[in-house]
Amino acid sequence: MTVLQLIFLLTAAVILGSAAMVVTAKNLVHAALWLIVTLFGAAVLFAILNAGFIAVIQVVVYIGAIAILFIFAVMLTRREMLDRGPQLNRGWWLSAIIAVIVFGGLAWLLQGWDGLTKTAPALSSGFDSLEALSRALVSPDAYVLPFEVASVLLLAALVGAVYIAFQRKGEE
Amino acid sequence: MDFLNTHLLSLILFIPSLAALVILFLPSEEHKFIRWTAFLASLIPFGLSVYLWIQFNPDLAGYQFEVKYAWYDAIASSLHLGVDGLSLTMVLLTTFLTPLALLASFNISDRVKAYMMLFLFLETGMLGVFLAIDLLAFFIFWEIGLVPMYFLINQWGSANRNYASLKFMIYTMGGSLGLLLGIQLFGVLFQTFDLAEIVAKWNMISPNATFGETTITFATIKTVAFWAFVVAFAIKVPIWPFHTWLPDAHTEAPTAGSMILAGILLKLGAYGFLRLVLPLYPEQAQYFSGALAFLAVAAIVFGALASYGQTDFKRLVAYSSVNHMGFVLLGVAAAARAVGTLDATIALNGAVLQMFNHGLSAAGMFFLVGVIYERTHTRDLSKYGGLFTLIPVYGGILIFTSMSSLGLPGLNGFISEFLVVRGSWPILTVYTAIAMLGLFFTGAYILKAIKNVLHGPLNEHWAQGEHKLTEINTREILVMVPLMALILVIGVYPAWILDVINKAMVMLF
Amino acid sequence: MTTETLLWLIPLPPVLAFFLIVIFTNKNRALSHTIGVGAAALSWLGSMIVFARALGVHELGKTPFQSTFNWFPTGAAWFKVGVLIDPLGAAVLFFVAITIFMIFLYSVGYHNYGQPAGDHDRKGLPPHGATVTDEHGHAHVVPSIEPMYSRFFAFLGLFAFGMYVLVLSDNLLTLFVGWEIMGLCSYLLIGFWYGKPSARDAAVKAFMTTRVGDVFMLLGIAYLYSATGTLSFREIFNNAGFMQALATTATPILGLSAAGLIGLLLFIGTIGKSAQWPLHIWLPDAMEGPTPVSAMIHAATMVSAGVYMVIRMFPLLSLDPRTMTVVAFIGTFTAIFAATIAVAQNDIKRVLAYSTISQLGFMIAALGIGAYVAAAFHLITHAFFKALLFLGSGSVIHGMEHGVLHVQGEHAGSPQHAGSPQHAGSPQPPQQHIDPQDMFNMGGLRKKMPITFWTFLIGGFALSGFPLVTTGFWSKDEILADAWGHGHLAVFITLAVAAFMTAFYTMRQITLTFLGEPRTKEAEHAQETPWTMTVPLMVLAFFAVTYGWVGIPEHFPGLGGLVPNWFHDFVGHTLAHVPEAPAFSWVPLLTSLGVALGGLFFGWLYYRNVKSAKEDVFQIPVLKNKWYFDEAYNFLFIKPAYWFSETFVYKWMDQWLIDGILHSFGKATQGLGAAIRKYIDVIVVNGFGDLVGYGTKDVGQGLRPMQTGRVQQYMLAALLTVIVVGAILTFFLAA
Amino acid sequence: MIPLSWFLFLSAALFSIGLFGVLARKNAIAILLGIELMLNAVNINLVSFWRYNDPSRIDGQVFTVIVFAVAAAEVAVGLALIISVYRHRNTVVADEIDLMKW
Repeated sequence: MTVLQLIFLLTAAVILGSAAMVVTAKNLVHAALWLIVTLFGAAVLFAILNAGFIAVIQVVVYIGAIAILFIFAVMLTRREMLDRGPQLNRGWWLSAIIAVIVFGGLAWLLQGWDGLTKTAPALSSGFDSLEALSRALVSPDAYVLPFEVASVLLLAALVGAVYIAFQRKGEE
Repeated sequence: MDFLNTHLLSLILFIPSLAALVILFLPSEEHKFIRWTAFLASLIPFGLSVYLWIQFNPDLAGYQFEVKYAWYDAIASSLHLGVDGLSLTMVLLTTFLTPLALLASFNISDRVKAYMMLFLFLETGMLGVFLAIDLLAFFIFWEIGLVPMYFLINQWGSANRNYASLKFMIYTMGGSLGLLLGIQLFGVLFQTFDLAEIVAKWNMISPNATFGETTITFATIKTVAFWAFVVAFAIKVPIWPFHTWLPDAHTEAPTAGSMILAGILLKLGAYGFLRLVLPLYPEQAQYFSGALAFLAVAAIVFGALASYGQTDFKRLVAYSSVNHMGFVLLGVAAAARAVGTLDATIALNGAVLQMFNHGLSAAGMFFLVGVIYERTHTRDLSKYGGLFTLIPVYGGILIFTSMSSLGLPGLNGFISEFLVVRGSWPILTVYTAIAMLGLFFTGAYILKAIKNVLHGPLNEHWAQGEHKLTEINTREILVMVPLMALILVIGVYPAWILDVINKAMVMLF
Repeated sequence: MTTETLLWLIPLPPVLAFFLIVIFTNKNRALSHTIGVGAAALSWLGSMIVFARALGVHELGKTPFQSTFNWFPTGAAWFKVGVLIDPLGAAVLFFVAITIFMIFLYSVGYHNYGQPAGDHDRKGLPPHGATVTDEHGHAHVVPSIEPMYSRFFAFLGLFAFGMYVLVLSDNLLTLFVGWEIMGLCSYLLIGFWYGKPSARDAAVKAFMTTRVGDVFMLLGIAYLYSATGTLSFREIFNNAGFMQALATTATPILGLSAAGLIGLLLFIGTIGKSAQWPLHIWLPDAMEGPTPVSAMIHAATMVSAGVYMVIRMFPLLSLDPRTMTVVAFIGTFTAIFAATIAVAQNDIKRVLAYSTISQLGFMIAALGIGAYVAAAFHLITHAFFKALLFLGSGSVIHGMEHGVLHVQGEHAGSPQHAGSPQHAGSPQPPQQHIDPQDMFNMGGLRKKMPITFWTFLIGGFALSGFPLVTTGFWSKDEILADAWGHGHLAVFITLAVAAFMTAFYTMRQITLTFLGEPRTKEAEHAQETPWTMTVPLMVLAFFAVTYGWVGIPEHFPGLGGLVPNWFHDFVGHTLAHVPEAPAFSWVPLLTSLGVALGGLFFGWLYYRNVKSAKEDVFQIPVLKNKWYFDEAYNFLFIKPAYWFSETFVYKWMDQWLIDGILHSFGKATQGLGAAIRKYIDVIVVNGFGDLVGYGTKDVGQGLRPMQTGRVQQYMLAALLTVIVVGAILTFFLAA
Repeated sequence: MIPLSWFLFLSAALFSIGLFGVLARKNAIAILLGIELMLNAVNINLVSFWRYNDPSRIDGQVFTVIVFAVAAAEVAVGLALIISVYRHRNTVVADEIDLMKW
């Protein structure tokens, strides 16, 4: 067992543990905080996978923006939910079973696949994944269109979110 | 100009419909604007028909200005249009009468838009029948004409309009079922609906040949199909005893509706006889010409008698149509019996001219009935009396028009009736002689109408007060002037129109 | 201008006048009558020129003035119409032009041009007079102008046009056109005062009775046209082949030849138009029209047209002796029959009407016995003197009306009636005190109306056949001579008796009207008529005397040969074979002398003492009621025709039988539809349809609770489905 | 070296946990949290496949970036919706937001 494997296992344990807390924590603020832990774990995995840029983005965007957004939302709506009864539905056990079945099914599918034991090829010297990513995103031969569409989507989401959440005069 | 020449018939046929669509987008409260749009639009086909008349070469056999558009390729039917001397005359009549009928409808103020649109669609339907030389197209236009007329009677008619419009619709549609079957038979047999082709191929079939797998001979089939066609057209003409829808429909229809109904729709039936029955069934027509002549004479005599027996002014005029159209069929019957002879040609000339003439005089008569009905709200002859004093201009016009209907020499009706009588006399002597009884009563009912409406002691009811009768107005005179002018012109110098008809008849039969 | 062009132009002025007056000038009386009279004058002038030129042509019968043009096409050929003036045409044109012109002129005075508008006159009724106040403040009632003055001239113009067309036609079809146009005009003119029910009914009667003849005539024309291929008189009569064929072709009717049948059919037209028995009934009633109309119809135009047509078709008629017999019989019978009625009539115009019928019978009878020239001669002389008589009678009536109005004015002057337009809105016709047309109300008018008297006397003597000086003598004598000369004894005797009666009733009329003393106050105040009426009387009187001299038989004792028998020579040449004048015989001459003088004498002898209708022994009911023909026709034809039309054809056949069948179809279809609906549609079709509809609805109702609206439940369900389906796919299908 | 299977199993487990969160949590915001977990599981998968297949083809990373963008948009709109609903109905419980039921 290499160090890397060890790190992986530790990180995996953190991810799964915090994820479990996310879905079970009674206090939603806590759940959001646990989500941050999970996201950190994922960033570590990205780093392990030599995707430094993604890892950074994970931290900046997910943790810095999305998770914080969640915390804001939780706080805005908190009045209602704080410690009032169980945070799970009555039929939560059915959901659990389904989740388990899904996991089992995925695992069953994976163990039958011969590429499972594949190991990572060595990165060629001088290869810069960040540069490749950047080129791919702006190259007309590659992903410039989805990239632009994504930007439009973000703009639309921005406008839409403002519009929906805007408190009009005369309401309430 | 080139475009005009190559698409002349399609333009004449579809401009009314286009105009109707334009009117659809006009605001429905702008009555005046809609009326004028409809009227002016209907003048375009008339202008084009006059141009067509000038460009038409009567010396050529067959159809002219032919256009053919792909239509139902799968069953080999196409929108095939063309004119010869026969249809040309009818097209001219149609496009001439429609603007006048629209002008006559200017007093309609209820749902003007729908009314004008129906009228314009009606014009397309009628023109289509005269112009189509593809049988399926012919039939479709034949039926299209019914629908606007049904609504015109049903929506703008007088008291008993529901009964009348239903009778009109069911009767005519029922009659045309046989026609449809006959046309389908041609389609099945020849894989085409083109009239010229069908006539050629159909007449080639030996009467002893059997139909398909069956043992039915073509002689039988032709006889049955002949009667199917005859009944369809006879109802439309209408020929006794299929005529009873006509007085009802005419009496209940709005004025302009009656004008068109008598002026043009009846001609569709007669046109069917000339265009389809005679060319397609020469032997059967010859064999049954006696029966046709009998029906024609019955129409002439009973039509005149029934007209004489009326107390309702409009119904009287309506029955006069039965009487007059009987002469058309008499000419057709004579021509069927002695096809190709000079007598037959003269009889046919008379029949076609009679169609045209009746279009003028009947339209005029119905309009005049409408004029007085609009003012007095009664059609009962006994309620009038001595009106000549109050409305001398109207009286003069009424006498003039009714004299055309009576067949006074010097006016149009005489020429055609004389030609029919002259043509049928050597061929169907006895029938022609009996028909004279109808001619006599034609005089009787016309004079009865004039006597009751214009002459006699003045009915003081109309002389003053709220019922005071007003003189015919300028617009109404303008409707009558073209009709009267044409009535007089044809009566004095018929050669301009008879020449076209005559050449067409010589080449057709 | 060539004569042919002129021929085309002659009929045009009157018809143009008609249109001008109707369309433009009907409001302006002076302009209208100027146009009307001017047009008649133009046509008259043209006719005179044509007549003069015709006289100058040697053998006009062989080379007539003629011109044709194509009227309408028939197959490969054209039907040609044209104008033709042959000797007969020229002679007829001459009298037609003159009488028409005179009648136009006369109408100006007759309709009181220059008089004020009536107090209560309204269109459609005769004028009732106007009250005027003179400078002394006395109110007088004077004749008022006809309210439809312009219209009258328009109708007259159209009438004249019809007659000119008829006379100038070179073929039967345009002749028929003119014939019918006149028929229309007579209808319009008889019904000129359409507000009077009697006038209205008379108009309809005239039109319908003549139409009976017309439809037969139309058949005759069609027959002739199909037999020969032409309708031109000269083409038919000058073609021996045609004539031969027509004479020898047999027809199934009465054993007549084709020529005979055609002739008979055409002759029925004449019976209607010339008011021969049995279609004579319309003519006396036609007296309802204004007097110039009566003259127009009876003398110059319409009734002459009938005779003119038979004279024209004489070559055809004479091909079959059976037809000739019919013609002779009808003519002779009508001559005596109408004369018997005339004796018993009291209306001055009706006497003349029956006299006309009788005289037309003379002409027809003459034709029937082959006296072509005599018929034509009598046609023309009769036209002159009968026009004169009608216009004269009109003048008498006019004078009498003046008297009537005068008497009425005296009443109006009395206090209780002074200024009495009490019903301005609904005018009441002023009280008619007496009938100004009844001869028993007249008497002694010779002093009041001298010009009218003398001209009427000339006309009356001409009608009676007063020997030597009047036209009537010469023409009637010629007919009798022909009848005698050709051995038609029955015709001869009958006509002689009729001639006697003619003279008798003529003298009765003159005596009652003009001689003796006035029998009523109105007659005392009668007044001579204006110059526009008397001038035509004098002109016609001139011709009523002199025209006879052109036809004096060559062998007439004393006078014969002084003037050549120009008429016989001229008109006779119309025919291919000039008919021979009968040899002179004393019998017909003495007979005509005797009956004329005898009739006149007895008439004067008896009626100079008769003071009222009650004293008149000839007021026999059956004669007075015209042998009850009107009543018989009404019972036999008119009422049954109306019943047949209204009840049988319309109510029973159309409404009950045909519509009944239609409605039963309709009912049967409805019943079938109802049955199908009840037993098939409702149970089977609707049952199935309802099952589907309600079933779906029920299932939906049942499944509705599944729609909880809870996102997570939906998702759960979706996932479960995916899992189940995925498992099935994997384990059962992929395996 | 870490075998690919490790990453895949981790990602599957994380996905399932997220799924459970989505299905079982009452609070709408918590449901969104679950969705975030599932998206992260996907991201991990994408990046690992990039690394283990052919690192010179950068598509895996591109997808991840786009998932980031979509996730951001989704969260923004989703939270806005929740806040809006909360304002109107005073609840963030998913089961109570059932206007759409029949």
